[in-house]
Amino acid sequence: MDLCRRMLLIRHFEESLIGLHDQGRFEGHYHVYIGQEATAVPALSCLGQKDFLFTTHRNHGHLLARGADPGKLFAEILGRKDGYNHGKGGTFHVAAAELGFLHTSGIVAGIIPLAVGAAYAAKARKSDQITVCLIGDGALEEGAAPESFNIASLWKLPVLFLCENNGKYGAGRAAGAAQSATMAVYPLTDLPVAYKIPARQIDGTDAGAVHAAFSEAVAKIRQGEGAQFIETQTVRWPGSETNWPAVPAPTDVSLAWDVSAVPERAREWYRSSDPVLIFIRELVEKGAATKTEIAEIDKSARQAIEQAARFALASPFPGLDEALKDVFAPR
Amino acid sequence: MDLCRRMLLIRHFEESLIGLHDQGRFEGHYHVYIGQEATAVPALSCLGQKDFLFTTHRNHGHLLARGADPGKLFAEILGRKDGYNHGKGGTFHVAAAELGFLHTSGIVAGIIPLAVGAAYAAKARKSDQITVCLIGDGALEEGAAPESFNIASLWKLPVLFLCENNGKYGAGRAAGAAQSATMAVYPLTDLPVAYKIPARQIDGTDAGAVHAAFSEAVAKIRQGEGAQFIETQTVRWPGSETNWPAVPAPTDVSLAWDVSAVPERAREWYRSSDPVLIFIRELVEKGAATKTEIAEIDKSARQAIEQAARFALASPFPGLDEALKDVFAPR
Amino acid sequence: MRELAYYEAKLEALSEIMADERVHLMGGSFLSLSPRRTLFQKIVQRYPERVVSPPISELGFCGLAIGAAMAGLRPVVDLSTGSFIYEAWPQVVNEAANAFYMSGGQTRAPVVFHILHGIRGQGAAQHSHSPQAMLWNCPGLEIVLPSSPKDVKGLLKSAVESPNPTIFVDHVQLFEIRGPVPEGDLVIPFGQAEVKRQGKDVTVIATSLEVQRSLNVADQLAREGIQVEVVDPRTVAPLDFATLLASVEKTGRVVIVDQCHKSCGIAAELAARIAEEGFDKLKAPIRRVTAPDVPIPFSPPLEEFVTPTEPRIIEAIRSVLR
Amino acid sequence: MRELAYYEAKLEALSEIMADERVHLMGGSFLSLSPRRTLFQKIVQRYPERVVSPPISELGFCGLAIGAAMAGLRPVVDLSTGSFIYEAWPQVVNEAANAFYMSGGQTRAPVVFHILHGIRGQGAAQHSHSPQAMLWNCPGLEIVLPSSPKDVKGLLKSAVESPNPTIFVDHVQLFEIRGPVPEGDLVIPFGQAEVKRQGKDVTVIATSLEVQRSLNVADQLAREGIQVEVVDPRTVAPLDFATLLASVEKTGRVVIVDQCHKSCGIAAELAARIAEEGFDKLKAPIRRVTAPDVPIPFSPPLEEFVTPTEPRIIEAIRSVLR
Ligand SMILES: Cc1ncc(C[n+]2csc(CCOP(=O)(O)OP(=O)(O)O)c2C)c(N)n1
Ligand SMILES: Cc1ncc(C[n+]2csc(CCOP(=O)(O)OP(=O)(O)O)c2C)c(N)n1
Ligand SMILES: [Mg+2]
Ligand SMILES: [Mg+2]
Repeated sequence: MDLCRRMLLIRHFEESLIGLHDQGRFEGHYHVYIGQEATAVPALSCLGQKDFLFTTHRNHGHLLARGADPGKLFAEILGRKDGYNHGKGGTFHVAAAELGFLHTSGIVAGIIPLAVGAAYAAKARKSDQITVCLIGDGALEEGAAPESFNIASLWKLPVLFLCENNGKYGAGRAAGAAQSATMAVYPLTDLPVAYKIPARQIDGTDAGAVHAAFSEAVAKIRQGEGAQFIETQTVRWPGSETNWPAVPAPTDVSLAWDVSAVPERAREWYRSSDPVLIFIRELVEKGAATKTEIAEIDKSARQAIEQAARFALASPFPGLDEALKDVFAPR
Repeated sequence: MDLCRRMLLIRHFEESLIGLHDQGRFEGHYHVYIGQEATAVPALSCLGQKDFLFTTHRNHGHLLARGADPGKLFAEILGRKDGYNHGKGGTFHVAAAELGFLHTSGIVAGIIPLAVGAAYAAKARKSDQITVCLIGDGALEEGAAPESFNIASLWKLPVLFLCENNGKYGAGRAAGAAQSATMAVYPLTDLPVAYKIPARQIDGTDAGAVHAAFSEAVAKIRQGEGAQFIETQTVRWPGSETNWPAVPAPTDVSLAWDVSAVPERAREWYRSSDPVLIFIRELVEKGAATKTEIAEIDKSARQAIEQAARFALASPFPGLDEALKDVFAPR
Repeated sequence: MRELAYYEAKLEALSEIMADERVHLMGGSFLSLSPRRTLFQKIVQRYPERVVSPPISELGFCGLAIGAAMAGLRPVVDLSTGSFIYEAWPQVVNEAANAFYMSGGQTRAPVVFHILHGIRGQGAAQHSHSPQAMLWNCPGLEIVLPSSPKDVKGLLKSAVESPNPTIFVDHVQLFEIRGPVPEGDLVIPFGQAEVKRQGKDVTVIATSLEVQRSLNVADQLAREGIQVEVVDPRTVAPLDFATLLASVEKTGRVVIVDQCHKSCGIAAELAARIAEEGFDKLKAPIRRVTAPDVPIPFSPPLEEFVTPTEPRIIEAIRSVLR
Repeated sequence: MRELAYYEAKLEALSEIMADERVHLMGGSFLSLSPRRTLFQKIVQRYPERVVSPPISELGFCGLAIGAAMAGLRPVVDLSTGSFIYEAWPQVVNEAANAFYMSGGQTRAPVVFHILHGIRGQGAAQHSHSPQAMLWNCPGLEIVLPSSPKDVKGLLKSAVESPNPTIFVDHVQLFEIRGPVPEGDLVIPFGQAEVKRQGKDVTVIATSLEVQRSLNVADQLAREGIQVEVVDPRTVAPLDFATLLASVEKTGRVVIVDQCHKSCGIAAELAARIAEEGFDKLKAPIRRVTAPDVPIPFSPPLEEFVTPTEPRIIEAIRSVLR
């Protein structure tokens, strides 16, 4: 139930964010997490409070899944004072140390060595903290990935590589290039396996399967078995087909049973690949929740997001002196 | 027979070079090819005249195997005017375009993307040139290697990766660190194979096996099958145990049958792992040459090297104006 | 003369260089991710075999381009955001830049690296870099900074003809600027600065987008009777220092404007060189208007605060006129 | 005060910093590949769990060190040859340098990167780099350049205490130099330049090995009655510009000596800053003595020709005294 609420929170957050962008409330490139909710939410629920996480340009969903305040997240993306980083990081760089998110990089694969390093620190301190490294499939094309796999494997470091393979989307590539046009390793898990890192592929629309795989991997790491790799596979959300996200149809839980409100070209995805709608359908089919209960949850998530957006829009921009602050930490 | 002469030429060149270094004729770090002669000589004999080669800090043997003038090679390493690069490159950077060696890098793995690029150019021009990328086992630890394997595989480029695995030697590593302490991929061929590049491991002291494997790989590439990978394995020469090469016993063909002239601690290598002595022993055992004939070849190789060294020592240093020349090519 | 938008002139150059069979384009963001990017598809369609989309492996594909150049091609590589060239740093600064010299003049590496530098609008710390100063500290690279439709066309064509590795440093905020571009062939040689506007009171040396800002400032100050001379080096390696010095000689006052961080930036080198060779001509201290030594912040007002904007240029000009 | 060789003082600092459990050493060439390297084995033997030998994966292990620093350790990473930091460029300049700022002051990355820079003797083009100027163009990094036994000890200890990513730039040709080093704890704060020798005629600002060369030159010129003041910034980020300026004020003449290539090098920034803020004090043009804008050649006489040697420093001093 909590999983359901978190997934809907992410979905409404991102849809609302697209609205804010279209209204000109912020500029520049950004990336949304729509279509991957059933990875972050169940996966990160397997973690402990003190674990570390490193994420990427597609971080909003990860933060929210871990319990981030959507108001502070919006505020950051809008460049406001009350953002997680006082507006200095923005959409690509939301870091929230209190949630374990130490550093968020917009450089593809930039966090992989860092995550391995945090795992090294935890091991050196003999703590049982683990580190989760949240990357996209494209990150495996960067040399930083194999270099880091090598070290993580050799030194048996407590790091969990979570690779979200969202199909063929990649901002830097020619539109329409298929994934196989840029990666010779297939399946992707062959790469960590070459480095002797145990690796699994999971359907990223199946929250239960994701949860099971992660619980197991986390347990293994805590037992000292060293690095693990999990790939979750999702189908690209049709709203990400152009360079700027655009919502084909605002998500409503009723779409779980009837997608006729969705424009024809996007319908198939909402019918068979939307992890949030799939999850809801299953909850109801299993009898774990009624449609009314789901609608209630949805409503409260939606309201939380509306309130968060208002909070962010009311937050002032940081003072100009902030621009020159925090280049160096004081001794 | 020609193979035998080339191997001996390399051996005498390198031993003579160590002597020049010990006499203070040149300074700075350098790397010799002793113990790997049965890779370069048979392997490069499979190439055509117009093929490209890219090599590393351990290049001397590669150049000589391809027919480089040992006088110009010595002169380069001594920083003289008559060197292949007018003394501006030195031991790490001997390039000889006339032999297909376009660029030689002292940066571990630095040439891998370049070699893939030359192969790209050949393919774009629809020529049947192939490119050989000569690397050490350590180069696979750099991210440049997997990035390049990926592209070479995706684009089916005519490149032959020749990885000389000379055991545990690596200048940058703590003395005594075993290879397995820095590379989780084992066998090494698992890495190119993950990228769908056909790969083989060959005994690098077996000149015949090296030749056979290379002929086959070169033929496949010329037929358009794309990148191939060959690893040749050798045992580390005892003269490379410290940071600076030191000759345990000057090579004499008689060592092929009697190693008592070699100090105890180094004897085993000369008995069972020296590719030059193994090759000689086999030639004689097969009846392909007599001991006398071998001694003649050895003598002539030795003389050629002595003469080459004299040539280099007589060559002047370049004029100081050379220091400021050739930063930019003229239009 | 006909007028073109900057992106049109750039596209024209891109089309024209394709006539040379040796030219291969690698990467597809020459026109950025802006709405203009779709125009690039024309080139892709016309030359599908010579426009390739590499994996997200900058080190690998920049090295590939260098190797291909060594073997006879003329690759033009798009890295899109300037900081992505950091991923390829070892290949660019330690292989491409050294190849001709180390080989004793044997091996040329005529590759072009295209980057979009600078403060682009909410790029934040990681996507707002201007790597050209770091690259200028590395001998062996030619560095080109167009600032007008004419220059982008003529310099891009020149870059492809160069036998040396060349960094083509563009700025996305120039794309919609319009200006005269001669018809037909246009090749602007490297190492020729251009006095973009004559003036006798103060010399403003500016690069890339900051040339446009400086020209605007010159317009504004002209109304007050202050005559600003705007000089654009156009390429910093090679540098046409003579033209810069001649302007300093004329005005005796210098402001240098660029988007690199201040310490060891492009403006530092120009200032140092003028302080060395033009010392006697100076009537006032040299002033630099650059990004300060702080990472570029995301938040729009903070970002503007660290940008070399027109008010900051004006303030600096006034200070050297005092 | 006791005298130590530079390598001894450095080794002492390395031993002392290990008392802090958070310090991990990564890589083993802190004492270079010189014969002194074997002394490092003592540390390895005493703290085998905190001295690690990573694979040849600079990007990976520098990033690892940064991540470990973010998570609470104090890693000190040896990259040995200066140019090997290029392999880790994206991690150093785009992750470590930005972390504290981008996170709005949340995440510190107290990592130390140790490199051996400069012209070391037959390092040729790829192994003679001085990356410190490029790094100074990247805000967020502290940059340390010791030049004496005392400084290497006090600055290394300070580097490990720094909460910021720090580049520790050493030169192998300093290792055998001897000098006084106080017993016991010695921490030299960053941002404190040192006047290494007093003089009234000309200011020589030098870094790293060039400080020693400049001191030798000062000795020689003293015999002719020329009093050279030698100022060593010791750290360029942060920079103690006040001490530099005070010296310029005193002498009115400045020569700047360092091993970076000229364009956009350390000397460029120092010259530019003096030309901006110390203009009125200058009696002569500023002169720079640096490596010229050419890759470093292998051949010994050519290499010497491009090195900032004592004769070149003397020549520059004479030229500003004219
Ligand atoms: C080093 C680097 N190169 C290129 C880019 C441009 N870029 C931003 S997102 C992206 C695609 C990344 O794909 P993937 O890792 O699969 O993540 P996804 O966006 O699919 O979640 C690219 C190429 C970048 N940010 N960093
Ligand atoms: C990027 C980089 N890192 C480190 C070094 C230092 N180094 C020189 S040779 C070498 C070992 C290379 O091992 P391998 O590739 O197996 O070659 P081998 O010397 O065994 O032939 C190292 C680490 C370097 N030259 N370049
Ligand atoms: Mg993806
Ligand atoms: Mg090896």
